[in-house]
Amino acid sequence: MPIKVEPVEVNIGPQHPSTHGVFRMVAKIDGERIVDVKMVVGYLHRSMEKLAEERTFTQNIPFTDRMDYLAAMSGNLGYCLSVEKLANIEVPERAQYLRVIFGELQRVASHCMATGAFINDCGAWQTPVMWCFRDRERVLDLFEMTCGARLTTNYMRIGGVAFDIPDEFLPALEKLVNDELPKAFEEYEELIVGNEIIMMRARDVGVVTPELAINASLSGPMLRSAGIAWDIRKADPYCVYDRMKFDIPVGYNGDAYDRMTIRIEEMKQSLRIIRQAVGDLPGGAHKTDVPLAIRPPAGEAYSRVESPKGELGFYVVSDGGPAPYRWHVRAPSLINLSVLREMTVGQTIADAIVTLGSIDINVGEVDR
Amino acid sequence: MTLNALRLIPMRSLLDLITGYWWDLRDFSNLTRMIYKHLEDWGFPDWSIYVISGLIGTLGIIAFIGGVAVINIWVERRVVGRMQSRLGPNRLGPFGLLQPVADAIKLMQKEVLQPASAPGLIYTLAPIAFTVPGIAVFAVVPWGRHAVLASLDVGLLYILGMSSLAVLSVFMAGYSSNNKYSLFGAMRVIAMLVSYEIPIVAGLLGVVLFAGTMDLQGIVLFQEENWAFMVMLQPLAFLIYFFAISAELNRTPADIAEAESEIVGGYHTEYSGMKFGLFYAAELINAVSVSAIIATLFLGGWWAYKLDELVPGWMIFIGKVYGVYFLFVWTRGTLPRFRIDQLLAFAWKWLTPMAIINVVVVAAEVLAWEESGWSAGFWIPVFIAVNGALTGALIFGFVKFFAPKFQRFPTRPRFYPDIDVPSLPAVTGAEFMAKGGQA
Amino acid sequence: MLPEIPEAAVWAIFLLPVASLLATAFVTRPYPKLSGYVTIAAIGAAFALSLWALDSVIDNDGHALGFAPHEWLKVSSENLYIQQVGGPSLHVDVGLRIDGLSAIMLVVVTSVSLLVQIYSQGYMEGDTGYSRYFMWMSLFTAAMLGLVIVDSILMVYVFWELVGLGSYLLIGFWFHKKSAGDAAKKAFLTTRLGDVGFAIGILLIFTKADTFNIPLIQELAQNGALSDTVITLFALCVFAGAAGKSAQFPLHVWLPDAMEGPTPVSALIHAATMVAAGVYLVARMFPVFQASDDAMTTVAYVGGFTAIFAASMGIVMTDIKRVLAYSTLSQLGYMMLALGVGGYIAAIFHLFTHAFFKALLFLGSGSVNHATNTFDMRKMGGLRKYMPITYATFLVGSLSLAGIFPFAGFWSKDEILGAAWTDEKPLFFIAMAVVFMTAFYSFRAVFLTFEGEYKGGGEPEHGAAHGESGHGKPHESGWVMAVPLLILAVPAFAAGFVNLPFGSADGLAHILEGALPESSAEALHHEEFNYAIAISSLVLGVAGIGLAYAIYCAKAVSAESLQKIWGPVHTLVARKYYMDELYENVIVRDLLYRNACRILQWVDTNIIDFAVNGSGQVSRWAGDRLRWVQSGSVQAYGTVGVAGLIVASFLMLILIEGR
Amino acid sequence: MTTPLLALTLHLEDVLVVGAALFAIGLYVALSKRNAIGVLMGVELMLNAVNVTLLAFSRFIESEQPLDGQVFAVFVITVAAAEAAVALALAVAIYKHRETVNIDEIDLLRW
Amino acid sequence: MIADNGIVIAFWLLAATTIGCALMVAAVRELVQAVLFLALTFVGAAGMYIVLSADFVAVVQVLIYAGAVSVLMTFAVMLTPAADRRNSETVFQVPALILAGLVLAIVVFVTLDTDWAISDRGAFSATAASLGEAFLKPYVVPFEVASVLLMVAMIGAIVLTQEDEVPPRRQEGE
Repeated sequence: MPIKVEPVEVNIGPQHPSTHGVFRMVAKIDGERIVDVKMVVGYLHRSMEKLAEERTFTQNIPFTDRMDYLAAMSGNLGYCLSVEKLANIEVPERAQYLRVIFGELQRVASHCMATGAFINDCGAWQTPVMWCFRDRERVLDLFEMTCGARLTTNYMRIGGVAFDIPDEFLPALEKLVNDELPKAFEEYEELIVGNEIIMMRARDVGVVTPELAINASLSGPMLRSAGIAWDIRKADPYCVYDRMKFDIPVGYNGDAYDRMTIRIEEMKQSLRIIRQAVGDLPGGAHKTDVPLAIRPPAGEAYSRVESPKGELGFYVVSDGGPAPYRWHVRAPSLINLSVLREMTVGQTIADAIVTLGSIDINVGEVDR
Repeated sequence: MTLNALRLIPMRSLLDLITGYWWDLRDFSNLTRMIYKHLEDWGFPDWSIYVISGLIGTLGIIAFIGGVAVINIWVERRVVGRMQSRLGPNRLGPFGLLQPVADAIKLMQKEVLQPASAPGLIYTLAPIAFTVPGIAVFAVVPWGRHAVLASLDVGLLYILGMSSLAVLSVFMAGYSSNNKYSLFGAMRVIAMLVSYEIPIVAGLLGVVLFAGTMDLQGIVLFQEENWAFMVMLQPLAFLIYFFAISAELNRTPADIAEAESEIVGGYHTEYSGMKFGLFYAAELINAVSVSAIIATLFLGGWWAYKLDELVPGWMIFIGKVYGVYFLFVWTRGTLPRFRIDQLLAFAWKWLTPMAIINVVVVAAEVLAWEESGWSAGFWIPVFIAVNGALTGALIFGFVKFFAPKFQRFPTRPRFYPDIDVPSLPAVTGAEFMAKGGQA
Repeated sequence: MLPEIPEAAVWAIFLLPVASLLATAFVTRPYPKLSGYVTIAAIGAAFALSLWALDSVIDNDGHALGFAPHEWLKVSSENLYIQQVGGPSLHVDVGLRIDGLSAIMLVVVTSVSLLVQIYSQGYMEGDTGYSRYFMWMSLFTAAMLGLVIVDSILMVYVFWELVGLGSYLLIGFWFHKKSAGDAAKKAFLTTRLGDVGFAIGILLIFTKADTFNIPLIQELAQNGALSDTVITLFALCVFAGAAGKSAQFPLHVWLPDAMEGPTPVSALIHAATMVAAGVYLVARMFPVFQASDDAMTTVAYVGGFTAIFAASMGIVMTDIKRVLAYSTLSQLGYMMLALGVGGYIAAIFHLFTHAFFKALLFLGSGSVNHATNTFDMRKMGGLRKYMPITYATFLVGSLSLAGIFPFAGFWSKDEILGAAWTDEKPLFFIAMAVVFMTAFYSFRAVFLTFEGEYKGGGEPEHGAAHGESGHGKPHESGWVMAVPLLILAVPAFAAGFVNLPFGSADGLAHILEGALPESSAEALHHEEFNYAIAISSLVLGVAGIGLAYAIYCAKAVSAESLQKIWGPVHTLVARKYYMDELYENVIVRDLLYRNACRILQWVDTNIIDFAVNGSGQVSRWAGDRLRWVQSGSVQAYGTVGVAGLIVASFLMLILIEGR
Repeated sequence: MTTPLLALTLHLEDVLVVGAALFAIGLYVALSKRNAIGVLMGVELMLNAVNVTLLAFSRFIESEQPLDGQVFAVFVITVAAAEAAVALALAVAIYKHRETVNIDEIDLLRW
Repeated sequence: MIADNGIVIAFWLLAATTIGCALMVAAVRELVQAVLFLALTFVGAAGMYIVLSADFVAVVQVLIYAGAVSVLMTFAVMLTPAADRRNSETVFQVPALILAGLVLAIVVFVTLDTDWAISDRGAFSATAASLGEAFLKPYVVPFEVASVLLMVAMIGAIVLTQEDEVPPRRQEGE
C-alpha cells in the first residue's frame, strides 16, 4: 500500500535557472515524481504578429531576429522566402549560396547552444556550456564580420542578403569549418556520447513515440529522434539545398539522448553543406533590386525552412499594401513544447528538466 | 653545478640554529611549549593553561580556515575558469586575488532576508550549524609530528560524527526556509545521508584495520613507519571515500541538494546576505576539511618520504590538502549531476558491496600479516599489488557485469541520405532494428 | 578375579537397555528381527556386567561399593534470610548402591530377562508388534535395573513408576483384546493404590529425615534418630507400595488377570522383576522394618495370609497360567512372611531361587501354549510324549516349587520355615500348610498337562503370533524356546546350593548381610539347619504330590466327586473368594457409585458448579466493567505503569527506612 | 601552594541528578505527546538519561571493571538505534493504513 | 569526584544545554523543531559523556543519535505528510507532569540518600582500545547478538515500510 500523499504543486519557472527563458511549468509532484504538468506560456509575448501588420514587409525582418534570437538567420531566411514567394522575386545565385552558408552556420551556433545548455541542465557546473559557447562565439564572430551584428543579425533581405561577404570571411570560414569546429565536435561527442552520467540521465528520458511525434506535428530533432526521417531541406528544398549532398541523422528511441546526438550529427552535416557551398560559391550580385517599400500583389504565401528547432513556417497575406495584411508564424519551439506533458508525467523533476533542455525551446519564439 | 653549489650552504646547521626555538616554523609545538612554560611561571592553574592553550590552537585553526575560505573562493573560480577556457577573476588585485574580499564585502552589505513564516531560530542557526562541524573536524587532524590539537583516541569516529552533523543542519536550513525547493533539497540530503553513511564508514574501516588505530596521528605514523601512503594500500577505500564524501559534501556530481538546474538552490534558496555567505563559505570549508581528512588518511598527512625533514610538516600537509581539493574542483568542473535514485543506487549497489569486500580482504591481509610474523618490507609491496589488482578487477567487474545497459540502442543516429516525401511515417526505430540495422 | 567394577560400567547396566529402547524405537522399528537382536545384545551385555558387579561385591564382602552420589537437582534459596531461618531446600542426588542385595537382584533380573527375551524370539515370532514388544521389554528391564541400582528412595520411586508403566504396556500388549486392555488397566490402577502409600511414605520420611538416601534412612532408623511412630508409619507406607507391586493380599487381584499378556511377559513380570520389586523394596528397607515390631508383624501376617489364600485358589484353577500366577502370589506371600519374621536372607534366597524356577515354569507353560494354543489344562494332557524337553524342564521347575530335596526350592523354603519357627509359631503352621498345597497344585498342573491323553488343544487365536500349529499334533517348540528352558532348568535345580545351610559362611548369606548396616546385620537370626522341619516339609511336599498323582494321574479319587463334596467351598475358591466381585460390586459400584457419588454429585452441582458459574459470572461482570481500563492508549498504560512503579518505590523506601 | 581562586568539584550525585532530570523530561514527553514520533523522542531522551547515569557510575564508582558501564552504554545506544528504526518504520506503516500517527487515535490494543 | 574547575564548568554548561534543549523538545510547538532540539540534546549529552571520560561513547552518541536517529525521525515526520505536525499533548499531560515530577523526586532522594562507594580512580586514559577488548572478549556474545539485532531491525524496518507493489518507473522502450 503506497503512502497517500497530497501532490505538491511546484512552479518550475518563470523564474528558474533551467527554463530557458520565462517559461512556466506547474508540476504536480508526488515525492520526486511528477504527476501532472501544466504549461504556462506568454510571459514574453510581444504581440509580434500584430505589430507586423503595421509595418512594411522590410521592416518586419528584425522581428524575425527577435523571435528565435539564437537562430536569427533562419528566421530571416524563412520570412524573406515567403515574401519572395508572394512577390515572385528571383534571388541571385550568390545570395542563395550565401543564405545556405549562413543558415547552416546559424544551425551550428544554435545547436552548440542547445548542447551546452542541455548538459548544464543535466547538472554540469557550467564547463560544457562554456565550451559550447566558445564555439558558438567563433560562428558569431563570422556573423559580426559580415553584418556587424552577432545575435540579431537582420542579414537576409527580400531578394538577397544585406551585404556581400568581406574578403577575410572565406579564409576564416574555412579555418573554422575544416579545423576548429570538427575538433570541437569531437569534444562534444566525448561529452555526450561517451559520458556515462549523461547516458544515465538522458537515456529513456522524455521519450516521444513516432505516433505522438506525428500526431503532435513535431519537427526538427524532436521528430527525427523518434525515428522519422523528415527534413524540410530534403522534403521541400529551398535555396540551393537540392544541390547539396547531406544526410539526415535519425534516432531510434525518441529520448533526450537521441535528440542530443542528432544535434551533434546535424552540426557535422552542416559543416559538410558549408564546405560544398563554399566550393560552389558563384560570383555576381548578392541582391536583386527590390523596392524598400515593396508592395506584393494581393494574395497569400506560406514558406517553410528547416530551422535548428524544426520546421519554421511563415504565412504572409498581402492585400497589395506596403504592410502584410496577416502575418503568422509557425514556431517550432511552441509546437515541440506541446508534448512536454506526455514526455514528463511519471518522471522525476530532474528528468523533467533534462527533457525540457533536450526539446531546445526558445521562449522568444514560443511567445513571439 | 647548481646542486653542488647549493650543497655549500650549511642547510643542516641553519636548521639546527632555529630548531627548538619558538619561531621554528617546522613545528608549532615549540610555540605551544613556550606558552605553557610562561603560563606556568605566571602561576596560572592547570585548567586555565589547558583552556588557554586549547583556545590558542582553536584560534589558529579558525584563522587558517578563515583564510582558506577566502582563498578557496579565488582558487575555485580560477581553476574552474581555466577549465572552462576563460580567465576567472582577474581584475581586483594581483591575479584577482582580492575578488573574494570584494565578494565578502558585497555579501555583508546585502540585506538579510528572512521568509516571514520561517521559524527564526532554526533559520538563523542552520548556516552556523553547517559551518561548525567543518571547522571542528580540524581539531583532530595532525599538522605535524607534534602539532595536533586533540590527539583523540577515536579521531576517525569523531570525524564521522561531525560529518553526519553537517547534513542535519542542511535539513534545518531546508525545512525552516518554508520553500518547496528548499524542502526538496532537505529531503534529498536526508535520503542521501542515510545511504552514504554506510559506504563511508565501511570504506574507512579498511584504513582503520590496517593502521590498527582510529587516531589520525596514529594513522599518519603508520604510513610513515611502513613507508607507504595509505592510498597505495587502500586504493579502493580511497575511491569509495572520495565518491561518497563528495556526495555528502553536496558537490557535483552529487550536488542534488542544491541542484541549481532542478530545484534552484535547494536548501539555501531563501538565504541571502551573510547567511548565504556562511553557507557558501561552509561549503568550501567542508571541502577543505574533507580534503584534509583524505590527505591525512590516504596521503600521509604531514609525512612525505623524508621530505618532512626539510620542509615543515604543515606545509606538506597544506600542499596535500590543496592537491585533494584540486581533485574536488576538477570533478565539480567537469561532471554532470546524477539523479537522486541513481545516486542512491550507486551507494547501495556499488559502494557498499565494494566497501564490504574491501573490509573482508583487508581483514584477511592484516591477519596474514600478524600471524605470519614476516616483516612489513615483504607484506607492504604484496598488499599494494594485491589491493591495486583487486581494485582494478572490482571496478572492471562491476562495470562489466552490473552496469545498466545503456547500449540497448546505438549511441549514434542512423543516416538517411534521402527521404521519401509521401511516405509517413518512415521506418521507426524498432522496425529498423528488426530489419538488422541497415538504412 | 576381576578388578572392581567402575561406576560407568554399572551405569551401563542400566543404560544398555535404555539404549536398546531408543535404538528400537527410532532405528530398528521397521526391522523386527534386528530389534530383537539389539535388545538381546544389550541385555546380554548388561548381564555380563551384572556378573562383574556381583563379582566385585563378593570381593567387597557384600558391602556397598564406594560410588559417590551425583547432584541431580538442587532447589535451595539463595536468600540469606530464608537460609537463616532454615527454609526448605531440596537436594536430590543420583547415586549408585551396589551391594550384595542389589548385585544379586541385578544378576537375577538380567539373567531371567536375557533368557526370556531369547525365548520371546521364538514365542513372538511373526507378531505384528514384534519391535514394539522388544521396545517395551527394554523399557521394562531398564526400569527394573534402575530400580535396583539407585540409592535414593526418590529415584526408586521414579523407577517404581516406570516399572508400573512397563507392566502396563506389556500386559496390554495385545491391546486389541479387551481382556488384555482391562487387565492392563487393572494392574496399573491396583498397583497405583499401593504407590500412593509409597509416595506418602517418601514425603513423610523426607520431611522428617531431610534426605532421600536409602543408607542414610536405614542408619537413622537404626540409631533411633526417628521416632517409632514415624518409622512404623513409614514402614507401613513402604509396605503398601510393596504390597501393590508384589500383589499382597488386598491388592493381589491384578496379578492373575495380568496373565493376559504374552507368556514371556508373565515370566518376566511375575518371576523376577515386577513382583520381586516389592520384596526387594521391603528387603532394601529391612533395617527400617527391624526398628518397628508392629510393621514386621503386619508384613509377616499379610504375607502368610496371602500365601495360604493364594495357594487355595491355585488348587482349583484350570488355566495353567493362572495356577502359576496364584503360585507366584503364594510364593511372594511366603517371601513377605519370611521378611516379616526377620528372615531377611531366607526371603532373598527364596526370591533368588523362585525367580529361576518360576520363570522356567512360565516359559514352559508358554511352550505348552505354543503347542496347543490354549492355557486350559482340561484341553491338554499327554504332552509328555510330544514335548519331552518341555516336560522335563517343567518337571524340574515343579519339583523345585514343591520344595523337593535337593531342588532349589527346597533349600530356600526350608530357611523360611526355620525362620518362621523361631519367630512366629502360628505362621509356621500356615507355612507348612502352604507347602502341602503348593506341592499339590503344582503337580496337579504337571499331571493334567503332561499325563494322560491329549485332549485336542484350543482354537488358534486370530492375531496371535502362534497360530500355525493348528489342530495337528502338538510338537516340541523350536530351539530358540527350548534352549532357554534348558538353561533355566539348571539354576532351578541348582540355585539352592549357593546358600546351603551347613558349613560355609561365605555364601549368599554373607554378601546379603554385607548389604545391611552393622547393627541391622547383627540382629538377624542365625539358626541352625533344623532337620525336623526339613524332613517334615519334605514329607508334606511328597504327600501333596502323591495326592495329586492319586487324583489326576492314577485317578484313584475322582476330581469331580471331590468337587461335588467340596461344592460350596470349591465354588468359593474357584470364584477367587469373590474378591473381584467384592471390589467391583460392593466397593466400587455400591459404595462409591451409589452413595459416595451421590453426595459428590450434590456437592458438585450445588457448591462447585455454583462457584464455577458464579466466578464466571463475576468475571464477566468485572470484565465488562474493567475492559474500559484497556483503552488501547499506550500512554494510558504507560501512565498507570509508572504510577505503579512510583507506588512501589515509595513502599520500598518506606520499608527500607522503617527497618 | 596558595589556595586556588576557584575550586569547583563535581560529584556523582550531581551527574545523577542531571540524569534524573533528563529522564523525567523524557518520561513527560513520552507520556504526554500526541504524535507517535514525539513519544519516541521521549523514549530516546530516557535512554540518554540512562546512559548518562551508566557513564557516571562507570566514572565514579569503585569497581573491578569500571569500563563495564561504558560497554553497557554502547549496547544501550545500539539497541536504541534498532528500536528507533523499527519504531519509526512502525509509525510509517501505521500511517499508511490509518493516515494518522496520533497515539490517542491508534488504539489497536483496545479490548 | 572531579575537582578540575574547567571540567566542572564545562559539565554544568553542557548539562544546562542538554536539559534546556530537552525542555524545548517538550515545549516547542512544532514536531520538526522538536526533532532538531532533540539532536541538540544528543550533542549536549555527548559533551557530558566526554566530561565523564567516555570519549568513545560520546563519539558513538554523536554518530548514531545525532547523525542517524534524528535523521530517521525527520524522515519519519516527512514520510507522514498528512499527519499532525503539531507537537501537541494528549489528555495525559497533567498526569504525566505529576508522574515525571514524582520520578524526579524519588530518584533525587535516592541519589542523595545513598552512600555511594566512590573510587578515586581518576579519569580513564584511553577507552576505545579497552572497550574494543571488552567487546571482543567478555562481551562478545552480547556484541554479536546486538549486531544480529541491528540486522533484524534493519530488515524489519524495510519490510514494515515496504510498499506492496513497486509502481512501474516509466514505460520502457523496445
